[in-house]
Amino acid sequence: MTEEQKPPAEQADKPKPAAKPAAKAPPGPKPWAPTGEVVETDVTRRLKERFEAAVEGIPSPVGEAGVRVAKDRLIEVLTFLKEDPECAMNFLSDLTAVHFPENEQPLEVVYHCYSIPKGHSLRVRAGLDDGEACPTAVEIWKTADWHEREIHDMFGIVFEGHPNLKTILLPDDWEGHPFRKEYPLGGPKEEAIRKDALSRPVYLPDDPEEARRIIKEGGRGSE
Amino acid sequence: MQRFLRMITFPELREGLGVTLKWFVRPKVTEVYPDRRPVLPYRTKHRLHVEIETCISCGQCEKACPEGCIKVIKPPKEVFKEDKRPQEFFLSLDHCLYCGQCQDSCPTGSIHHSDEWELAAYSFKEYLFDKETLPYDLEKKRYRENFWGNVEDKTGG
Amino acid sequence: MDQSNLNASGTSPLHKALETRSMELNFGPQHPATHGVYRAILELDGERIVGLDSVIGYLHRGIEKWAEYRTWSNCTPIFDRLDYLAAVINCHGYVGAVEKLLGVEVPKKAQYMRVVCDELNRIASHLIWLGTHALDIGAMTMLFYPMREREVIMDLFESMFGGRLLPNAYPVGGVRLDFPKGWEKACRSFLADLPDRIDDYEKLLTGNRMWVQRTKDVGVVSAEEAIDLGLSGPTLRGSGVYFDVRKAMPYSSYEDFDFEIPLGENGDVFDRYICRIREMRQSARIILQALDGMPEGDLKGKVSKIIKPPAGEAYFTVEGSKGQLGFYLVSDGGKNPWRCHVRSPSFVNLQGMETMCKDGLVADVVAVIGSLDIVLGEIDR
Amino acid sequence: MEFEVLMNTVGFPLIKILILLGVVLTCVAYTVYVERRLLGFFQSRLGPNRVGPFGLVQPIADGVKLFLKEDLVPLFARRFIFKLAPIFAMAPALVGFSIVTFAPNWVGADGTEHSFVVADVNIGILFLLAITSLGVFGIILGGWSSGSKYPLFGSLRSASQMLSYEIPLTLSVLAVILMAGSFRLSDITEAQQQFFGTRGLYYIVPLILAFAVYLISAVAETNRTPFDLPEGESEIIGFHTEYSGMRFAFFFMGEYANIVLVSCVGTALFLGGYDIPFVSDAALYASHPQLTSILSLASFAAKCSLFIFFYIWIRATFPRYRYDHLLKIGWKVLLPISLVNLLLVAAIKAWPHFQDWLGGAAG
Repeated sequence: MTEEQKPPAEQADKPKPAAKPAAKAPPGPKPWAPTGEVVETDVTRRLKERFEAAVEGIPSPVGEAGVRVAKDRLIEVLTFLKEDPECAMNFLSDLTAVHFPENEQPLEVVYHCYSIPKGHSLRVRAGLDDGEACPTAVEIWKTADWHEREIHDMFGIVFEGHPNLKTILLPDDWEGHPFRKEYPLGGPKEEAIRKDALSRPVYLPDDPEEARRIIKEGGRGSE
Repeated sequence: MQRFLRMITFPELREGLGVTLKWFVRPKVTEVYPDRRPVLPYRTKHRLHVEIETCISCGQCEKACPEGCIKVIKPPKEVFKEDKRPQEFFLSLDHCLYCGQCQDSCPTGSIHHSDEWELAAYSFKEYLFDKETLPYDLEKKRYRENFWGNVEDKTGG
Repeated sequence: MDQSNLNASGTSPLHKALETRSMELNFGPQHPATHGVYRAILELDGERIVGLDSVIGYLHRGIEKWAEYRTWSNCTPIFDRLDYLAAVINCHGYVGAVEKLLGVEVPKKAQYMRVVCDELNRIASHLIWLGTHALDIGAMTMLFYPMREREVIMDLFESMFGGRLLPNAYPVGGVRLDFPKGWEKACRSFLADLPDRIDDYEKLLTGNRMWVQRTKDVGVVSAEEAIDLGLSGPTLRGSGVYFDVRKAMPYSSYEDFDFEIPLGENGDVFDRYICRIREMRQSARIILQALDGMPEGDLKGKVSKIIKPPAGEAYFTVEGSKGQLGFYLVSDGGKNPWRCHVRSPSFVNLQGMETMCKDGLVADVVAVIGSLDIVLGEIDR
Repeated sequence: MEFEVLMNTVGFPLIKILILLGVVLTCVAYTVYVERRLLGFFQSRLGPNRVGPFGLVQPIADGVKLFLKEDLVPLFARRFIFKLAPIFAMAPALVGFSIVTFAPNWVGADGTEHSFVVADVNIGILFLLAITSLGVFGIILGGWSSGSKYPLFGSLRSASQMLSYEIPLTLSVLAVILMAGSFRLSDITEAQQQFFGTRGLYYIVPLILAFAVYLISAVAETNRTPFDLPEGESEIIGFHTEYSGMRFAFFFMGEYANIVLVSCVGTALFLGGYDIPFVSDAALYASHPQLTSILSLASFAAKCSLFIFFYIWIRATFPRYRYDHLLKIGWKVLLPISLVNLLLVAAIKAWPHFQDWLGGAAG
């Protein structure tokens, strides 16, 4: 059942709308890069020893340890993190994705691992191209199941090898991936309401005449 | 033997029955609402009240409102020099969250929540206000004046 | 139902003659025991559960997307609406994440006040959980006693924050106002009553053979499984795993207080129940300590009016009433969050449903849902 | 002459039935009110107190509301059975009242006696058991004919539950019958008045085991908490999920009529029926027959209320049993207890010196 709705078809038409509105998407026309310094911990050092160039530290303004991993070695790194006795990251605290339309790799999958016995945590990020599939982490942590389904809903990232990759938060027939930056807040139909500088939906519009009309007549036209 | 005795005499069930019986005879906590109206504490956040006379059209409340319920329109420059009161003030309470962000950001205390809490209406139009119809009640304006209001009347402390 | 779902275990003529088809039952979304709009598709063999598939998302409001279009300080009220039973803790989670990103030092007094309010909220949330969980299992009166106590907490919140359920408790950087006059006294008198009340609840439930029969050995999840499933909070601790964010990664001066983390043994519904009950007592202990040791000082750290954190990311977790509540914020240096993700404990805990309900009865589903303490606002976000 | 015959054969019974029906239905309606009110008190709140003084008009308001509601029949329901089921649920409970003796005979001004029972048949208890077990058909048919899964679960649970608890109930009643030596409820009451020759020593004392079994299985039989599995409103919403309006009210009334009936029968069997405690009834009846009738009626009502209060108290306190535990209790605990109890009673009765011993104790 899930085989049919595997998103290659969806994915094929996805990049097209992505390309157009990206230019006028909300803030941030320049690529995103975190400020701050790279934090070295035992875990990151150990990872660097083991995987060398495949992992690189991410700078953090708040002093959180994190590494960026090449997509092909992601599962290897995560498995190592869980099974290595010195890392022992047995608890996947969070798994999500972020969309940076201006970055070289616009999608980033972010893993927040935590070790209950050792008490240390690590952020693992992997960059993805648009439409690129990511290997699943369900085999490593069962909790990744729903997180990955949610990311699939919201960003359209396909997780290869996921046992049950269907929609979770969105209706089954939902079109588009709402958490991508080109997706307007009010949905595709209400793009018109997104016009002020803060890009927030204006319940009372900027135009005083329009606002006055709304207040006096008690309606927004469509209601 | 003791276990058997416990099994047939239901001590824990009798204990439970005792608890319910205890509250059966104690005074009840129901608030008999329309007969006795609750006294709300001073910090309570209900219907927004705006005192247009002291407003200086700074627009802080507009920026602070997460739902965009407030719209302040500054008067033209030449008028603003003498009279800082806004030219128009639109308030749409139908999606107000009662979060208090506007009241926190207001430098003059002109916009504040009141304890007018029976807000039901037949139409959402009754929640839309402009400068003339803004809800305002001088007696209710005590948020700034009576910051440290006590709670003893409410929580029985 | 297609043919593949037949329960036949053999191919002999006898098996063929005796084979039965399983029945599919939609448990929810409109069901009194699902605590909201959660739907479980149960595959039943009689009353025994063969399979369970969770369907969520009926309450999806896109809060994370919504936050991307608001300024950093405007976001606070909306995160109350995630777990609306523990709104103060939610607010603390978000505000804490922003403070971490900004590098703001929260004054000690504000930290202690936050601890007091958080723990009160935890008690309130656990009280609601207790009431609804017991009601699901049929103890009707147990809905009203905890509600009565919770009402006092709500009154305390109203006099402190101005709001009852969704108070928009903290601004970025500290707290808004000091406790009002008489608040501390009211709070102490409530805390003095609370242990007796909890004793009452325990008299009604803990020893009761009906309650024990309904909850013992129901919805069991082992410690390894629980960690693997990412469960957190009392749901994880019921399985005997010592993990509490307040102890593991102390925030807001939790390291100053002396409290215990109650643990279960078997990881069944009863253990999770006992954990939460004991947690309420511990919370009361923390509040008393915080009130006793309340330092003097500022209420708010130095935060500029327009918040613009440096570009970067921060992951801040608090111990919510349901489990580890994490806020992952990505900033691009602008006025709005670039991405805001909530690691909601209920969402993750709900994944355990299938493991826990397998081979149980329909009545056990109700007990398990209750013991997970889910809030759909948080699951669907 | 002919009029009198007609009156005695048809007229008085008919009047009695109508009065009984009126009284019982009012009682049932007010049992609902009392239950809600008492539950409120147990839960430290007030309960319905808005409609009329102290909320006393609440049952009428509820009735009007239910009458005026739309009567929905689901698309996949078996319409005929669906409509028949509520009647099946309610009628047996009402019919059961016909054998309950509420008070000693009323002596009219002209010396004629009128009994406080519609039909004082000599197989009263048997008739009652037969009739009340029909009540389960209402639930089973209602649940099955709704064409929905939750009611089906309700009726399935109900079927097995009723079947399991009918037996201990009957056996516990049988012990009373053995003790009293009659199936007639008024006889049982009389027997209790004479038992041990002592006033106020009712069958609850010697037959405490039977009483306990009766109490528990009666709760199960009337689908009350902690045995309210057919309803189980937080698990399966109940066998009457698909019913609305008046048809739902019928189920509801049937349930409460059953509670009242079970309380009445329990009073008659174990609490000495209409006997006035601590007073020599026979002597009082000889001197003031009418006063005795009224006092007996009041005594009966008071004892009955005790039962109902106990039911409500239980409901306010306990959680619900699970399906398998329920059956386990029925078959593994209650059935052996009631069997053993029955054997004991029979053995004592068979003991040749029983009557002497009884008399000796009285002396």
